[in-house]
Formats: sequence, structure tokens, C-alpha cells
Amino acid sequence: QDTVKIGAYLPMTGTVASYGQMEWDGIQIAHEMKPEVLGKKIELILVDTKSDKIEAANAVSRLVEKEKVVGIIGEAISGNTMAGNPISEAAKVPSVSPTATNPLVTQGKHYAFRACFIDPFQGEVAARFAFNELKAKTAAVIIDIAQDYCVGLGNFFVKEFVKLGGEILSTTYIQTGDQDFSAQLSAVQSTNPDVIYAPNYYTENALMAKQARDLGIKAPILTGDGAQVDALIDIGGEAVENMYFTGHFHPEAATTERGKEFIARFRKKYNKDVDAFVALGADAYFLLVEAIEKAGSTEGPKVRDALATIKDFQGVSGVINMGEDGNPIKSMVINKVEGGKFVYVTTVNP
Amino acid sequence: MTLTIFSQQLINAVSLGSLYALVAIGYTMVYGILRLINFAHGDLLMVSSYAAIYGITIFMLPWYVSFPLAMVFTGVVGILLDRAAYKPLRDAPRISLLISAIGASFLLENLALVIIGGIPKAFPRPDMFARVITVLGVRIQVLTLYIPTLTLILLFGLLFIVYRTKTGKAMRAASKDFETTRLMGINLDRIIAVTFLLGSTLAGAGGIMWAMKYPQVNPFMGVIPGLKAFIAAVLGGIGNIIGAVIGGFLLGLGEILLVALFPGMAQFRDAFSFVILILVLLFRPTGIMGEPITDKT
Amino acid sequence: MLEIQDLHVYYGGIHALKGINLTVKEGRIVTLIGANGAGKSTTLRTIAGLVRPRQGTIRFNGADLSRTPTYRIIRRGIGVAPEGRRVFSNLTVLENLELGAYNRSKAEYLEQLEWVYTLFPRLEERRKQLAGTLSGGEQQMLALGRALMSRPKLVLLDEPSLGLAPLVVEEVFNAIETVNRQGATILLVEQNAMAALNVAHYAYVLETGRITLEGVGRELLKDERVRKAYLGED
Amino acid sequence: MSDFFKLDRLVMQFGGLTAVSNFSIEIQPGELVGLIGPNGAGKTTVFNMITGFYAPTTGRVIWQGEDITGLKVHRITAKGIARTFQNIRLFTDMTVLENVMVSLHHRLRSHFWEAMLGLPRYLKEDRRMIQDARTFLEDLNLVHLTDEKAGALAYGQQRRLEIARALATHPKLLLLDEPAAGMNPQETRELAKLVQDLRSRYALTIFLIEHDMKFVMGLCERIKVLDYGVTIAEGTPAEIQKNPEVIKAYLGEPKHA
Amino acid sequence: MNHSRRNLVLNALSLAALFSVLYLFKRYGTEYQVRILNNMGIFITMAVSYNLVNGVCGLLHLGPNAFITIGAYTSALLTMSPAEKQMSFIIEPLIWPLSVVQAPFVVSLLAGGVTATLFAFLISFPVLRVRGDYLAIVTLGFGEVVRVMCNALQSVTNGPLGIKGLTPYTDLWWSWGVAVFSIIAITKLINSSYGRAMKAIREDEIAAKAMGIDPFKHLMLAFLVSAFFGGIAGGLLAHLITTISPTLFTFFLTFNLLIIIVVGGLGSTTGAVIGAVLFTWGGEALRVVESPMDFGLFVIPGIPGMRMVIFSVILMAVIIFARRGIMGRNEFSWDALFRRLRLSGR
Ligand SMILES: Nc1ncnc2c1ncn2[C@@H]1O[C@H](COP(=O)(O)OP(=O)(O)OP(=O)(O)O)[C@@H](O)[C@H]1O
Ligand SMILES: Nc1ncnc2c1ncn2[C@@H]1O[C@H](COP(=O)(O)OP(=O)(O)OP(=O)(O)O)[C@@H](O)[C@H]1O
Ligand SMILES: [Mg+2]
Ligand SMILES: [Mg+2]
Repeated sequence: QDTVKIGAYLPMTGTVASYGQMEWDGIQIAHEMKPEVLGKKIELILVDTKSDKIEAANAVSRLVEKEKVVGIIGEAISGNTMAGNPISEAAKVPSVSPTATNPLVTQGKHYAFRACFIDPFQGEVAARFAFNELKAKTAAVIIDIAQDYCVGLGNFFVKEFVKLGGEILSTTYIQTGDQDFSAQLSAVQSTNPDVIYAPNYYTENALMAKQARDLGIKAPILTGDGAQVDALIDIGGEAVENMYFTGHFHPEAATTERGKEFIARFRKKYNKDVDAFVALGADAYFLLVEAIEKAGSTEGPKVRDALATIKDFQGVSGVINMGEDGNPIKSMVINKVEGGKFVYVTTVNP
Repeated sequence: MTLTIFSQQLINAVSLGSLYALVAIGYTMVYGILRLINFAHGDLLMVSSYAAIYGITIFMLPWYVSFPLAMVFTGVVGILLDRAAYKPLRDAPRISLLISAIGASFLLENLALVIIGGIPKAFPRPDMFARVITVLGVRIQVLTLYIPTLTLILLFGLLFIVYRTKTGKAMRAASKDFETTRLMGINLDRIIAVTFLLGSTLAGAGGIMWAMKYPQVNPFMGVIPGLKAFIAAVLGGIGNIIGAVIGGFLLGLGEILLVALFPGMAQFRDAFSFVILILVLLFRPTGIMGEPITDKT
Repeated sequence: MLEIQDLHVYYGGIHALKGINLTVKEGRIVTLIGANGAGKSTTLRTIAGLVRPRQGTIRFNGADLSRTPTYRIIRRGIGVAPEGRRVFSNLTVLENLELGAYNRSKAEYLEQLEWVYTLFPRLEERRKQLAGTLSGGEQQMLALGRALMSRPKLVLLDEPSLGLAPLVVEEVFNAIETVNRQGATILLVEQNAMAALNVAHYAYVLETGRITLEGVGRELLKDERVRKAYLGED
Repeated sequence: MSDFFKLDRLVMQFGGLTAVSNFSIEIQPGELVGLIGPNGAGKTTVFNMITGFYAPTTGRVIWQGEDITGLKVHRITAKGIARTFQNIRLFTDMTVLENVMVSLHHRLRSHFWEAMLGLPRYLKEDRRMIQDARTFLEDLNLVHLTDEKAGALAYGQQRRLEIARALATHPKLLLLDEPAAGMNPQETRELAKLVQDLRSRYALTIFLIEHDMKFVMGLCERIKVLDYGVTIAEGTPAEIQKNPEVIKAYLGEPKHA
Repeated sequence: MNHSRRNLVLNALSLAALFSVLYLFKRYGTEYQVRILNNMGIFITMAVSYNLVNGVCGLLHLGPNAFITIGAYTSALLTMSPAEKQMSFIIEPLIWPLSVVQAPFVVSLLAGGVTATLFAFLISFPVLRVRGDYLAIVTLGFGEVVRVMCNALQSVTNGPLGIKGLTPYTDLWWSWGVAVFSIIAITKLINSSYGRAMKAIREDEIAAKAMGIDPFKHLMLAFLVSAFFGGIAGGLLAHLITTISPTLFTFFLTFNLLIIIVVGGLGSTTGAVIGAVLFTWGGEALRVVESPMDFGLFVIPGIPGMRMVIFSVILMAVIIFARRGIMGRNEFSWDALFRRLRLSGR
């Protein structure tokens, strides 16, 4: 065999197609940057999951059995990753999800890894940042009830913020796909919080910020990496100024060489900034390739062991050490929007 | 809750309700005449929004040219949709038509996904609509005033067409019986094409208003409006245009007030619109304005 | 005026009309009688373009109708009162009548309306009522009135007396004769053979898709076979 | 005074329109009564009130000593009143046999799970239902069409199937709404014979609406005449034919070819 | 008489053949093939039971996902070990009786079916008061309400985080065993007097009432039976994928089922089976259009998303070409098959 096959199962169609498409963009650039491993060409095989669990399971099954891949990237959504994981686990094929942040994804799994933070960590860091740096004593939380990511971040934020001595004035909910948040925002406005924690995806957050602005809400909005996407600034415009993010990196000052090169290539090809989905998609690829290289083999168990012990990995989104349970340990960067750009605020170490 | 906040919430409700109503009238018009649950209607909103965006960004048209053009374009897409997906099924069972509509909806969404991509685009909202005015502490976006006005104008226009013109009467006849409509010397296909043109152009208007209010356009943006329009249309009584407007307003009002009065219940908002619907149907099984079924034995 | 030659019609595998030849001369009342399922309605439906013949021609004032869409056929001056009434139940009586005159000018419409109202005063009484709530007989009158609204040259009537009170049946047949006298040609399908043969100038007897007998109306009344089979005499 | 079947001052209003006012009648077991009147007089409405499709505005329907006003349609059928429809309403996509078997269903004793699992009691009942249904088809001369789709039948056959289906509910009172409509005189005569026949064979009481005067006058023992919802005459066929009011409102001047 | 004997033998033979094929796949097939076959079995159960309400009774019911969801959650919560549950419910702990109970798979499946049936019973009162499109939207609503509840009731469902780590009990015997059982049971019901009553209601509810049939009772019966099998199918699905969350059960699932039964032929159980087989297999087979195609001289790069575009086009083409679906309202029968064979044999 003259090629090494790496499979990706991503939502290229269906309700969360944009996440899959962004990640695929990142993976392809990463593949351009590193097209070979162990002296062989890497062949990338993409399988669509239609944003659906049944298809996700089929997809992994197909990658493992039919395409005989040695490693798997995916899925973008935790729920779908949990549907795919057990299959790659049983086949002893290591998998790295770019953005499945639900703690349950890797829990108890041997061959499942991820490139992103898990929800509790991000929620807690956000709470500490809000309390210590933004000097917020009161907060309102707006959570997308349909996303495990948002529910996870929101809940861990609340726990930590209260522990620090802050007060949660209100917790209110939205649903993925909602476009009108005026009622929720008006309700929040009446409690006049110091900060609004809205750990939702960029699609909801951009519209929410706009409507908050229109209603005259001044409190800063703090959110997670799922919102740190170029389109947020496109859509939100001035309304997203001063929105804070707990993220992986800031594109203007990448910490690693690889990150710099990646950002440059990405800009050249797409003429836009790298966002979390793109960067994490690339890192999932780099992590797998690095592990294969380190293992000197494409055998599942060896690659798995290599992945589990990766140290000081120079990723696009920063330096990664693989921790327990397949969850990476890396520093968190706080960014904000200023002048229509993401700018660096501070770094929080794990 | 202070009076200001309450008034603010009322404005929010009117704003949302009138948008629902606007989408619902186009929906109910096609629905009432063809008895077709046009699942692709929502996707026409998406088509018109993208068309408007490209009109402005690629063809550099001013918005007052681009928007009407986008509406016309959507009307034409509607006619094409009828030709390709519905006309061959004119005398087929309704359910086949429904499946064709679902297929058409999938097709529009996935074509957009393949051609344009899933990442949302910003809608270039002209500043004159984005302005916010403050009345007694209540902040009102001027768009909030335009939408109900437009809805009412279109409502009366549509009522006139459907109830006062000959074409309108032919439409209503077609809603009951295609064959006999043909026996009146009416060109049924033309009447249906006109119906689609009107309904789709209305969808075009709805799409642009929707995108101005929520300036984020993606291939799936029509799903929720389509569903809400369906609810509003049924709530008001199928095929009843005034009913659709009432249904739309009621839905908007209900959704906002639920969250306003019980912010903790916001997670049940989507379920709540169905609960309103079910309650109404319990007491009026054919909707608020729907005529009782006159099926003689 | 209407000339049908060698007409064959199929419903899927069922051969419903097996080569029909039939002529309707201008100004006449021609009737088509026959048992249930003989193909009477099918003949009318084929003329109106609702069913397509597999073979044969239908000429109306010289033009072939067999490939013309229904609405064009109607516009050439044919009015149809279909079997089973088929009134638009969601429209009012008046709106139903208006649609009957879809391709007519306002003036012509008003004139015809006046006339239909004199034929059937009951319709004027109920003009605001939804057609769906009319009684069976009222609906039949409406269907008939609606077919006349376009001032057709040829009127196709499919069992217009079905379900009508005796007095009204008489009225309907009187109306048919009146309409005819005022210039319209009529092709009438009827079960009520007695009444039909009485008003008709010419008649055809249809049996399982074939014309078995034809002749002047009153003469057929005397025909042995007809008396036995359709008039119910021993 | 018996309580076999009695309508007591039935009134039916639709919005402002009084379709039937103060309609009363008593019918004795085994009688064959006709209901005639101009179109829109309210005849079908009377049937609809008897069978539960309309709830009368006021008035009562007494059936075998019981007030059944406002009961659900299927309950009334189960109590032994069956009807046919003026505009034929067959189950068009089902076979002739199935159409009749539907009417036998309300007498089925087996539970659905017995049917689902194919248990013996159900299978036995099912066999019996098929036999029953066939006898009704024989009675109405439809056996040769047993496996045809009802929608493919000719009109006259459909009318007969309607009657077979109503009979299969095992009624004591049969309401026929214009059974001869759409039939030619020959078929109408046969139908009249058939109705007589069925009446004696199944010990039926029959109440029927019809516009074919030959049919009504030859068949009914007693006739009631409605006009604008009001009863204008009642009596034997001979009396009715001579009644000037009936002639004026309904029959027209006798004129024979 | 000997025809029915022959048919019985043939039925038994085909069942034996089916299960031998399944055995061969289980033994020698790849996990991928087995997975698709499992999906097939489960979708057959869903489609056949859904068809009972939509096809046989003629109601436009758009909420089968509600029953599937309820069956899936019930069954999943019952088979999980208390320890696993405690680990999974990281935001709010699972409420008491559920947190400690554990039941064998069979029991959990039945419980899933029964819970779904109970729910169907409760909602049948408002649902069956309305008809036509009103019924469509009300049932669609119940599907959505159930999904929203699954998100909101975190102490029962773990909200959007979902439930994971279920034991993959569902194998070919289970998925196809249930499929075969549901086909037989539902076919028997449809062909029984009860089924005739349901069809009569579909054809003409007014006439059916006049023939002594209680529409409410019979529609409810169909609704409940459908919910029961839907619930069981949900339990099977949960234990095939081993993880569930509310996103599995959106109205897209309903649409898929509707497509299956209409394309197969609304009202035909055979059609529902064919539709389910085509859908589950076809969805995977269509993946070729997305992989890059190498024509030797030039390579067409795969276009992600093309599969769904082509799927929509095929769907519309099929429905336009075969308006009443593949089978219409006909059923497969040996008699018809033999008639066909004899005819073509001549
Ligand atoms: N849509 C149809 N599909 C299949 N067969 C049909 C259809 N319409 C009519 N037929 C058949 O065609 C034949 C002729 O029917 P047609 O309706 O023309 O008869 P008819 O003479 O009008 O009878 P009637 O007096 O009962 O109205 C009948 O055998 C009938 O069963
Ligand atoms: N559901 C209804 N809503 C409003 N009006 C109705 C309704 N049903 C019947 N009517 C009216 O009641 C009157 C009586 O109707 P009905 O059908 O009983 O007449 P009928 O005597 O059976 O006439 P026909 O002999 O023509 O069948 C009619 O004027 C009709 O318009
Ligand atoms: Mg006929
Ligand atoms: Mg009547």
C-alpha cells in the first residue's frame, strides 16, 4: 500500500453543515501543509453525516470497514461523535474530534480523542474572567437549550461564578434556529446585569448582539469559542464590538510556527481569518498525523498510545499536551472584538 | 415588571407577530388554493434573501432596486417550482404533492448548501431601516413600524385579488375542484401559475423583511419561518387570509409574552406555540376564522 | 355542428367507448340514453376534453377537439353541466354563476344572469348562500344555470333531472326547450328516457360502449326494444 | 300508542334558516312510509336528524321507547336504524364484499388483538362474516361483482350496493334517501320489487325519500309531504295525489304522455 | 383451500430464507453491512407501523418521532446501569426511581413500547378531534413538544447532552425479529375486520359512521398500535447507535418516514417495507456521488452535499413518475405472483 488513509466524518449537509464545512476547509489546508506521513501519501476520505446520528454511525462504519482508514477525524457535534465513537473504538481505530466538547464524548473511551477544550473548563475560565477581570458581580446567562455545548458551558459558568461570590440574576433559554431574542433580552435588561454570559454558537450570538444593541443593552457579552467565527463580525457588525470570547488563539498573534503558516495559507486561499472551527479541524488532522509519525506505524493501538502521550504538540490553535481521557490540556486565550477584529486580551493557563 | 418593560415587550410582540403574519399570508394563499402544504415556501424566503444580497454585493444595485428584483426573481422561481415539481402532479393524490414539496424544499436547501455554502452571510440592511427611535423609554426599530404596514397593505391587496377579481374567484373555484374549474373555460394552469407567482412574490417580500430584521442568511433560514407560517395559517383557519394574519400575530404575541412573563420558561417557547395551537383547535377544530366543514350527507 | 367519428376511449384497461359515431345538428336537441355504465357520461367527458380518446375524431364547427385543452373547448362555445352537479361548494350561488360566465363581458354576464334567474327563481332567492349548503335539487339547478351562463352554442347536459322534484323536472325540461328555442344546440344525457325522448329531435341509444339504435326521438318512443328496456313496460 | 318509532316536533335551524319545523311522525313496525316534497324542503335533513348527523335544534327522536336524540351516529346505527345516502357514499377503493363486511363490523365480538394474532374465535367470526356478507350480496343481485372495487361499479349497481351495505348493519328501520335516483324506469321497477321483497324477508320498517312518483305511489302505504320544512300533507298515495296543495307545491298538474 | 396451504408453506420458506441470509451476514458480513441491515430492520418497523395510521386510516399524522423518542429514552434509561447513569448525568442528577432501576433489554423494549402507547393514548384525545391538515400540524406539534421536553427535562433525559454508553444489544436477530413480527401483526390487523373498519373511515368517514363504526375508537386503536411499535423501534435504534439525544428525533425523521411510506405506496405494507429498504440502502449507495471520481484522464473532485441534491431530485422524479408510489395500494401476495408468472410463462 502506497497511501495512508485518513477518514473524516463531518456534517457537510443538514442543520449544522456550516461547522462541518469550516472544519473541512481547515483539514484540507492542513493536508496541503503535510500531505505525507511515514513516507507515504496521505489520502483523505470525507464522508457526510447529514448532521444526523444514524448517518454518523454508518459513516464511521463505512470508513473503518470499507475504506480501511487508519485514523478518523470527526464529528463536529458531540452527539454525533458519541454515535461514531463506539464503532471506531471497537475496531481499535483512533479518532480525533475537532469540536466535540461534551465531556461524555471521551469518557470511558480508549481510542477517542479531541482537539478542543471540554465544556467545564471553558465555563469555569469564563466565570473567573468575568469575576476577576471584568469585575462583574452580577451576571445574566442566556443558553441555547438545544446544544449540549451551550448547556455545558452555561452550567459550569454558573457553578463557578456563584462559587466566586457572584450573583446570577437570571438564566434564560433560546433554541438553535431561533432568530428573535427580543423577549429574552428585554427580560435580561430589566435585571441590569454587569455581564451577560451567552455561550452560544456564532449564528445565534450575532443576531442576539444586534438585538441587544437595538434594545440599548450596554453590558458586555461574554461567550465561548463556538462564537469566535469571522461570520460573527460580518453579521454582527458594530453590535459585536466588545464581545469577549474564551478561545484557543487569536489569529493576529499565533503562538506556534505551524499556526502562523497555516493562517497565512488560509488567508491566501479564502481571504478571511481563521476561526475556531477551522483551526481545530486542522489540529485534529495534525494530531493524528503526528501520532502516526511518532508511532512509526499505522496500527491502531500504537497510534492510540502515541496520541495519548503527545506532549508539547505545536498545533494551529496553540500548544497541546494530551491529558487524561483523550482531552487536551492547553492554555486558553481571551479575545474580544475591537474595531471589527478579534484582538487578544489575555491568556489563562490550565 | 415596569410599564416601560412591558411596553417594550408589547412592541417586541407586534414586531415578531407582524413578521409571522407577513410570511403566513403568502403561505396560506398557495395553501388555501392548492391545498398544498408547500414545505418549499420557507425556502423561497431564503432564495429571495440571497438574491437581494447578490443584487447588492455583486451587481452593485441600490437596495430599492435590488429588493424588488429579488422579489420578482423569487416569484419566477416559484413558477418554475410549480412547473417542475407540482404541475406534473396536478391530478395526483395530495400526499404525493406533499412529498414533491418536501423534495423541492430539500433540493433548494441543498443546492444553496453546495453552491453557496453553509456559512451564513450578513444581510446588508439599509441604515434607514435599522434606525432606532425612543418613545417614552421604549426603543423601537423603525423596521418594526414598516413591517406591519407592509403586512396590512399586502393583506388588503391580496384580499382584493382573491375576493373581488375574476382571477381570484377562479382561484377559489380551483381550490375545490380542478375538473369543474376547467369546465368553466378557465385555464387552470395559468390560474395556478398566477397563484404561485403571487404566493412566491409574497414569500420574497417576507424573506427580505425577515432578513432585514434578522440579518443573517443561510441555506436553512427558511425552515423556521416556514413552520411558523404553517402554524399561523392553521391557527387562523386554512386558506383564510385574514385568519393567517390573526394567527401570525397571536403566535408572535404568545411567544413573546410567555418569555416576558416567565423568563425561566423560555426553553418551552417553541413547544408553547404548539400548545396555543392545540388549545385553539380544541375549541375551534377548523381554526379561528375557518368555516366549519360543510360536508353534506 | 358536432360530429363524432369512431371514438374509442379507455380507462386504463377498460374499453369504455368502442367506436362511437354521433352527429348533433345545429339547433337540435339530441339525447343519448342507455343503461347505467353504458358510457354516456364518458362520451360527454370526452367531448369536453376531460378524457382523451385513444382513437377517433370530434369535430365542432369543423375544428377537431380531440387534442384541445378543456378550457379552449369551452371557449369555443360549449357549456357543460357535469354529472353529479359539481357546484363549487365554497363559493356562493352568485359566484358560481359568475364563473360560468368567466369568458364573457360584464354586460353579457348581467344579461345571462337575469335570464337564468327567471328560469330558476330559487337561485335568485339563495344567491348569497354557499352552494355547498344547497339541497340536492337546488344544486342541480345551479349546475344547469351555471352551464348556461356562458351563452353557449352547444350545451352538454349530464342527467340534469337527477334527484329533482317532479315539478322541477318539468321545469328543467321546459327550460331545456326554451334554451333550445333561443338558439342553443343541446346534447342531453338522461335516464328519464320518457321525458328525454319527448323533447329530443333525435336520439341515440348506447349499450356498453356502442350505439345500438338511433332515430327521431318520438319514433324511438314507439320502438319495442326501447319501450321494454328503458321505459320499463312489459 | 306505541313507541316503536316516533319523531316528536323536530326542528332544525341553520343560522337564520329553519330547514325543518315541527316535524312529527309515528311509524308502526313493518310500515313502508314515504317522505316527499320539493327540493330543499328538508327531507334529507329529517334523515340526518334521525341518524344523528345533525342534532335537532329542538324536538325528540324516540326509538323503541328510548329517547335517542343527539346520540352519536354509530350508536344509533347499532340500535337498528340504517340509512343510504342521497349522494352515493361508498368506500370506493374497497371491494364490494368489503363494503358490506364493514357494516357487519359493529357486531364483531372478538378483540383487536385476537384479530392481530389470528386466534380461533376471530377466525371463526371472520368466516361467518364473509358468509353473511355474501347472502346480502345475493339478495341484491351483486354476487357476480363480489371482488370488484366499489368505485368501478355502474351507478345503478352502486345504488344497490348502498342498500346492501345498509342492510348488513342488521337494521329494523331502514331509511332510503332517493334510492331510485339515476336509474332508468326499468331499473326503478326492479328496485321497487326488491324493496318489497327485502321488507318482508328481513321484517323491515322502511322510511324513504324519493322524487320518482311512480315508485313512491306504487310502493308506499303512507306518504308525508314537506314543503319549506313544514308538513303540508299526510295520507295514502291516493289522497296525496289528489291534494291540491301538494299538486301546487310539488307534483304539478298531472300530465301523461 | 390448497392455495392457502401453499402460501403458508411459501411464507415459512421465505422466512427461513430471510433468517439464513441474516445469519450469513452476521457470520461473514462486515460490520458496515450488518449496520445497514440493522437500520433496515428498524426502519421497516417504523415505516410499517407509521403506514398503519397514515396509509390505512388516511390520517396525515406527522408525529411518529414523538413515539420513537419516548420509546428510545424509556428503553435506554432502563438498560443502563446505575453507575453509568451517574457518570453521564453531569449537570443534573437523574431523578430517583430511574437512577436505580435496571432491566433486561426485552423488558426495556416492551416498556418503551408501552410508554409510547400511553403517551399516544393521552394525546389521542386532542389529536383525533381534528382532521386533515389540522391533524397534521397538531401531531407535528406533539413531536416538537416531546423534543423540547427532552431538552428541558435534564434530570430525566440529560437534556441536549444526551445519553451515551448504551450496550449495543440490537443485533440482526432483534431488529429483523421485531420487523418480521410487526409486519405479521400489522398485516393481520389490516386484513381483519378492524382493518376494514379503518379503511372505511379513510374512504368515507361519514358513511363509516352510518355503518355503525366508531371512528374515534378505531383511529385510536391504529394510533396506539402504531405508537407501540414505534416505541419499540425507538428502543432498538437507541441500542444500535448506543447514544441518543434530542437531535436524533427532529421532524426530519418524520419526513424520512413519510417519504418512505409514500414512495413505497401509501397504504401498502409491502410498499412500506420496500420504501424502508430502498431508503436505508440507497442513502449509503448514493455516497459514491460524493467521492472523487477517477476517469483515468481526469478526476472529478467529490462535491460534498451532492448526495442530498441528487436524493431530492430522485425523490421528486420517483413521485412524479409513480404518483401512487411503487406499490400503489397493492400488497405482495403469492397468488398474484403466480398469476403473473403463469401469464408471462405463456
Ligand atoms: N374514472 C373511471 N375509471 C375507470 N372506469 C371508469 C371510470 N369512469 C367510468 N368508468 C367505466 O366506464 C364505463 C362507462 O361509464 P360512464 O360513466 O360513461 O357510464 P354512464 O353511461 O354515464 O352511466 P350512468 O348512467 O351510471 O351515469 C363504466 O363501465 C364505468 O365503470
Ligand atoms: N349544513 C347545512 N347548513 C346550512 N343549510 C343547510 C344545511 N343542510 C341543509 N341546509 C338547507 O336546508 C334545506 C333543506 O335541505 P335538505 O337537504 O334537507 O333538502 P331535501 O328536502 O333533501 O332536498 P332534495 O330533494 O333536493 O334532496 C335546504 O335549503 C338546504 O340549503
Ligand atoms: Mg353517467
Ligand atoms: Mg335530499
